[in-house]
Amino acid sequence: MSSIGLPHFLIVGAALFALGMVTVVTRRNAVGILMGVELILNAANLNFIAFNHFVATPGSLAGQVFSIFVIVLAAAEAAIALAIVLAIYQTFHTIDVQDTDLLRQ
Amino acid sequence: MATASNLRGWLVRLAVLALGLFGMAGAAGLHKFAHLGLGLTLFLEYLAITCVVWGINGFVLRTLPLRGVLLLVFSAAAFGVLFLLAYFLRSVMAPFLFDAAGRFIGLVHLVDLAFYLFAVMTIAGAAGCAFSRNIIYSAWSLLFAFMGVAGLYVFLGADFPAVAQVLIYVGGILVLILFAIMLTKQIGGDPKLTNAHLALPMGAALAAATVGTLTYMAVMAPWKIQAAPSYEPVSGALGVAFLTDYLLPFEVASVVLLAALIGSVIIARKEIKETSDAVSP
Amino acid sequence: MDHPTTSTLLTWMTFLPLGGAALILPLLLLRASGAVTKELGDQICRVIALTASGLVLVLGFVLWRSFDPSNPALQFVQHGRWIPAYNIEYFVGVDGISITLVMLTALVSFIATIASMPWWPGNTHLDEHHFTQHGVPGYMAMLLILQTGMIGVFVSMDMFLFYVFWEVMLLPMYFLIGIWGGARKEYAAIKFFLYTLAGSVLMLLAIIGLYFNGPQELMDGRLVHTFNMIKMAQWGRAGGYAAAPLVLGFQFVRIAWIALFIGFAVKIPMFPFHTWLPDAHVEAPTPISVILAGVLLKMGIYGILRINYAILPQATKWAAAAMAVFGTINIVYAAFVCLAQKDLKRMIAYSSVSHMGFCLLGMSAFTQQGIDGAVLNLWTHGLISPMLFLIVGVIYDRAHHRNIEGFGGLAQQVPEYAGLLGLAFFASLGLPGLCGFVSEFTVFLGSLVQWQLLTIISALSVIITAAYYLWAIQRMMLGKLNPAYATMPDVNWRERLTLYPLGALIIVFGFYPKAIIDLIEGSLRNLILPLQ
Amino acid sequence: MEHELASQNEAVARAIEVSWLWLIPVFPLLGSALNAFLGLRLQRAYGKRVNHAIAVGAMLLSCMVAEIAFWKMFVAAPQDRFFENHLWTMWQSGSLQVDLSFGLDPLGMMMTMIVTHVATLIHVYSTGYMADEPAYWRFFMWLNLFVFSMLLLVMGSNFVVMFFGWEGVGLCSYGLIGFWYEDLTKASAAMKAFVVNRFGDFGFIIGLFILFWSLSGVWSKTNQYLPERGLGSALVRGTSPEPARVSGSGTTLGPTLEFRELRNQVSDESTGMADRLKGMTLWGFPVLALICILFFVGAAGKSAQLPLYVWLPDAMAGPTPVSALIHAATMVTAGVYMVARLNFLFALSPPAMTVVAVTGVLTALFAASIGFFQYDIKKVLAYSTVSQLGFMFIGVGVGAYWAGVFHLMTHAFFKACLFLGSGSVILACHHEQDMRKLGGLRKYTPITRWTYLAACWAIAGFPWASGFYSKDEILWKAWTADGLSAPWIGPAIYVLGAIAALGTSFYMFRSYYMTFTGEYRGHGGHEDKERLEDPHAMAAHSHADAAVQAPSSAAAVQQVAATDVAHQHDHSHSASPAHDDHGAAPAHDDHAHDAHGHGGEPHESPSSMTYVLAVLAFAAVVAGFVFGWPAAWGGGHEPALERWLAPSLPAAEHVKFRELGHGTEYLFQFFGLAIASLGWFAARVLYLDNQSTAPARLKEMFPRAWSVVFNKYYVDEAYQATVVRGSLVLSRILYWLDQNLIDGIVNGVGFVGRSVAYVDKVIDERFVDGAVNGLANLTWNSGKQLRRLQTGHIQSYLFGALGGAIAFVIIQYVIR
Repeated sequence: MSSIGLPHFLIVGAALFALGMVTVVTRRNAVGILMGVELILNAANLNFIAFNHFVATPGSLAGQVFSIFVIVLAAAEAAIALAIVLAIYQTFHTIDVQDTDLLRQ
Repeated sequence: MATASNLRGWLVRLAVLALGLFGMAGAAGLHKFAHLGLGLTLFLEYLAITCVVWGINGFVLRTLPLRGVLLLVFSAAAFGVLFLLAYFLRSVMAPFLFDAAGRFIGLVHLVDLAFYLFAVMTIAGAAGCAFSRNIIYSAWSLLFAFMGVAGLYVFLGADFPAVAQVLIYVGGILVLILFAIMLTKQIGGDPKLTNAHLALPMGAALAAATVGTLTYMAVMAPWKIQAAPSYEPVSGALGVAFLTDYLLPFEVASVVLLAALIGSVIIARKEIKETSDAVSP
Repeated sequence: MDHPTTSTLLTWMTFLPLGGAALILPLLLLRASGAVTKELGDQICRVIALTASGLVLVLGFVLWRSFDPSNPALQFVQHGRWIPAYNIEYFVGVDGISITLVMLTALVSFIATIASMPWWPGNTHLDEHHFTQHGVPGYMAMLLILQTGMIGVFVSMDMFLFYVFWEVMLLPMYFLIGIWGGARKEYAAIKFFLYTLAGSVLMLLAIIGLYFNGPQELMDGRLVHTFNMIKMAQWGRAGGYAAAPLVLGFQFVRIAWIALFIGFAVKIPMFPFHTWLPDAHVEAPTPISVILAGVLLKMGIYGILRINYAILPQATKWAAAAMAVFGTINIVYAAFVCLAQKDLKRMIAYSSVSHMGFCLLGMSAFTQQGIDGAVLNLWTHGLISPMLFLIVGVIYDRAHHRNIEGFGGLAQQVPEYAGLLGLAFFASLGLPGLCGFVSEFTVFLGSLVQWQLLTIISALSVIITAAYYLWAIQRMMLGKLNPAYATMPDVNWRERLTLYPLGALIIVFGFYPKAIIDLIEGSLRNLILPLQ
Repeated sequence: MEHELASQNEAVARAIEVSWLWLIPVFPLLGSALNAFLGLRLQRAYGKRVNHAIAVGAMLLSCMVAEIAFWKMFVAAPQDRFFENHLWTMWQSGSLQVDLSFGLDPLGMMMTMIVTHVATLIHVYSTGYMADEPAYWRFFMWLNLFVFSMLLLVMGSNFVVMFFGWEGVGLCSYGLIGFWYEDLTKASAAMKAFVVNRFGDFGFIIGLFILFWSLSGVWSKTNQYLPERGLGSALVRGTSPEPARVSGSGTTLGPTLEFRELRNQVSDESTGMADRLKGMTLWGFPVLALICILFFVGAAGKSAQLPLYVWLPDAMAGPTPVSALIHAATMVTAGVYMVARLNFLFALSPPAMTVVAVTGVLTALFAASIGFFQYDIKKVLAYSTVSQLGFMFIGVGVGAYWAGVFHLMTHAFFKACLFLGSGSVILACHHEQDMRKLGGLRKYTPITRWTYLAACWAIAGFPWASGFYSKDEILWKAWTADGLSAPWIGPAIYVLGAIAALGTSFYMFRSYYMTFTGEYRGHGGHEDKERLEDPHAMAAHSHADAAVQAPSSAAAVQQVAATDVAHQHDHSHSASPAHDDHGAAPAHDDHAHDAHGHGGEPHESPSSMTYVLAVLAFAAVVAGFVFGWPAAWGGGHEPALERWLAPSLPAAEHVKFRELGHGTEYLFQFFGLAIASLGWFAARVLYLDNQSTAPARLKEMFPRAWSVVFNKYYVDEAYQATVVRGSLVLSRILYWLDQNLIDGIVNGVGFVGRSVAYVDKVIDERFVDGAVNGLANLTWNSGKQLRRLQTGHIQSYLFGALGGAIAFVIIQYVIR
């Protein structure tokens, strides 16, 4: 019997989440931020599936279903976000989020 | 630079080097099988090592003026060191080493090893994505992160999500991202420009805090682990589930996808138009 | 303890430099207000410093002449209440152990002050390269405060006062190295400071321990402990400290002895604690090196004699062998290290380490000759090493580097300088007829009885000493003249004023060291009497 | 019985205070001081004659005083021949009392006479030899200072004054060997001499200390020192006892450094000091043997015995008068003098005597064998000096003290004559020292030739010349010696010594024939071939060239004619033609060197040198039978010198010699003659007129052996590889440790301290100051902070949000 249990996966997920968060918070590049988001989503997925595997009652697939949905939404989000990035790039001729702070005025 | 003379020199050195190596092995063999006397063996070894030192001296440690007495002394020292080392390894360290290796191998399951492999791959990929100075590298390390996660899915008996992960993330999103990077033509260039950071230390601190906290929770929380996790393939069951219990979300998701499709196309078109009439006048 | 005469001489010697420093402060105000130009202010500061240390030198001469060698007890004693709450006194006096060091301090400080003057008879303009072009008032003030601290350490007979002066002397030194020093001055100053501070912290602990385990006396109706070193010494000789409670399971006397010894060993400096010295010397400006080598190193030995020997004789006996071994290590190790030096000043610094080892070795034998030689070595080394460092300063002012290999053949370009350098080097390698030999001879003679092997090993080091000094001479002075220095000027008058007196004294005390030994012998005999 | 009484009388020496002895050394000191401080100015102002006037004048004065002292001693009765002159007590520490005082006894008197007179002669000689030396004043300054130190050495009435001189002569020889210091090889030769001598001084000092303490106490089995009642004080060790013990003969016992008091304590049986010392052991050795051997180490350093002889041959780098004065006549004999001076100690310890004698004979043989094949004439003489010193040590070692001292005296004469002769030759041939480029000087330099021949005659030991008497006396005493630790050692020493004597005679006449007979081979290109086949000749030659160019480059510094000095520099590495225009160069004031101007012809030296040569040659011939007429040759009493020295050598009575008849002595003297003639004959056959090809053939026959001997058995190389390199490497290692290990630890500690301080500072600023200022600035700051939060960057908002969340979680669940 393998000694790998739930905590291991949760820890991996936590690491993924944290790194993604770092990416989101500290990148100045919009695409970079997008990558961070993807990482975070992956972390979430991992947790879903892990819990589904270890905790949920046998036979229930809720976690995996959720992970599928997340993947789908992630795809959509990626498509939109990248389109937006391109638009931003067209208007500001940069994708550095520091320089695109219209929200301040 | 390899004129004939020092070419010959090298060849001689090489020959002597080989001779020395053979000599070492041969002396050891003689001692083991032909029961050569220990003293004689050591002497032969010393000679052999002298040859080796002289040979090596031609290639690596050129700075030492190893010749004459100095050579003998030096190789004697080397011999002594090697001898001590060998003795140490054989009679002192060896039992511990073997024992430790045995225990270690006994401890590790192959499965766990694979798990750790994937986990490391994932986290390393994520870290690369987070901290790389060049966004291209970030993208590529993202790939590793995705693959690793897919691998982990497999461990959790989730075959379909694993496949979906590979197809959609790696095949779709990552490609998209790369496209975006290229389109915003910030490839290569000055890494600082392509992928600068902002308050990285604070971010890292935050991440550390997060990891700490979550790990703490993960370890400390009293999860109600169920008895026997199942490893059957789940694709079929998933399909059934989508069409029965989760039908509504399934439809909504498809609508969302459609909207996203249209939206992105529109944004893209607008952008194209802008550039075009930016060019036209 | 009888106090034959009460006299204010020592107080004058101690605080006269401080007064000079105090005179400099209003001058700063004047200068700030623009009433006095910078140049004039600097000149006034220099004159003040010269006058103050000159007066101290005169007083030192008076002290020497009016000191009674036949009386081993304290002389020129002055008592005053300072902090009655803890029975801390202002209590100064000199005996045979400290008289020579007080004189030495006066002499060396005066010479150092001369050496820090950018002008001298025979040149009309200030030399621009001199290091005291900036911050002259600060420099002079620091120099004077340092002098006060040094003399205070030697004359104070109250342990608290002793410690205060010890620390007072520390700070100016730190600034003098850290501000007016060379390239790595901050590093050197920090190192010096940390080392000495660490040492003096241990010392403070030990002193407090000695205070609370020490004798008590009735003062205005209550029993109080005392910091009076004389009373503590009597108490210690009577074995009073043996009754003290154990510290961490060790005898108190041994712990206290070790703590004090480390505190002083840093100053000597003794083998494991010596590495601050080369850096400090290399970075310090010449006059500071002169004071550092001439006086500060002597305080370690002085403290050991004054406190460890006098107050903790039993522990001293217990630790004699260790002292001898460390002394030998100092001598031989530092001599060998000298052989490897490229930087002239660093070499001389290490040679100081080596020579202070003689003191340790001689002291640890508990023979009359050994301890006489040790204290005499303080004096002779106090004459020789300042001369050596002045010599280095001369060459550094001209060549702006100290790399021994960088010279060559200077003897024909600067013969007078070569002669003086030869004198100093040969004095330091113990040539008979120069005072270095006398102390070495006496130390070895005294220590051979107790430590035959160690003495022989140490005596072998005289060969190494000769080797590195002569090798340095050969590389610097002999051979073909290095064309880079074909126009090097010879010794100028300021340097003559500093070098010739030292050279003359070195020769004089080479042939008549009796003048010193007679002063110290009585007190030292009483000091080692309980150690037999 | 009456013999016993006599020894009693002699054993206790009473001193007579002679208040003017200090004048003897003080004149050279004054001369040296004058030349040191004013020399350069005087030389510039009034020319060189002022300098040598000062120096030679000082020497003449001190000679005069010495002669007066000698006369005073000569007329005094034997037991009154102990003069002392106590100047002042240098220092006194406990039982150690060091006086600056001079003492003269017959031995010291003899040495003083030799030193002053030979030195005066050599001063005169130097005025000619060094005439074209720019740093003339410096030369005479050093020379005078040397005489002063040497007089301290021989006249010192205690060990310390002797040691002052001992190191002083070392210093002066350092300054004089390195006199032409522009040449680094010479400078390093000087350094070598000083450092090697330091080994000897180390032995001297340690032996002195052990002796000092042994006089006042005993060493226990565990090497603990126990003061003895009445000798040392147990109260404070090293202080003098309250009631000092006094022997029956009125001698005060106890620690002393004075030779005379020591001699009285030891050689007077009634004191029992000798038996005390004999009984003592330290580290299991008999203390006496230890002391004497340590003293002998000092002597071996100064007198260039095995294994410390290496410095002497290199010392030939100095000017030739220096080699004659310091490295032949006076300084190198100091060791012999010391052993003779301490005869009463050495006589008590057969092992020590054996060590001395055996070392002496081995050195004699060794050095002679090296002397065979040297080509540099000064090197030949140097090795011959080492060998002769070996003979002296045989003498003092076997107990024939007077014989050793006698050989010292005769050697001073003939070796000084030889060196000065070689100097004259070198000058004649324009600083050529390689004997293969000399030769045929017979007709050019007759006076030098005859004096050199006479000196060779003396050193080889032909009858009527001094060497015969001294050397044969020594060997005869060695044969009959009975005081050594084994009876067979004496004869063995005799045999080896005889071989060494044969060698002496051979190489001396070899040098004579190579130098003075045949044709002058000075210039002409053919010697280049020789150089190629023999690198050492090259070395020797460049050596000689360096000797030429050194003074001229000094001239370059001091004088204006820099241009053609530089011109000499170009040439001076090529063969002798360069030396001609060197001679002609106006950079030298030709005081005695007009002969230099003519072409390559050798020329006789100026009269100031030839007269000196003549005087010394005369002394070398007659000194022998004047002072050492053997008792066996009739006359009815033992030799004059032996009688003269008797009061100084109380141990002479106690050393036993086997009684052999006069016949045997005649036989051995004949042996000596035969040996000398054999050596002479061999040299004549091989080297007369440089005709014979035998030497070359021999060389080819045994090339390896020849090169080993020619290269001096590679002793220098061995020392270089082991001692010098070893200590250098060790020093590097230690310095590395110092910098990296110890300092590393220190820096680590310092770093920790600094970081702690930093944390401290942060805490201070954040909390302490914060508390102070906080209240005041709270509202204002909070407003500002809040406004700053409004950045408009989603990321910072996100950051805040996530941070808040984490903080919340932590507070809620983790800390709880």
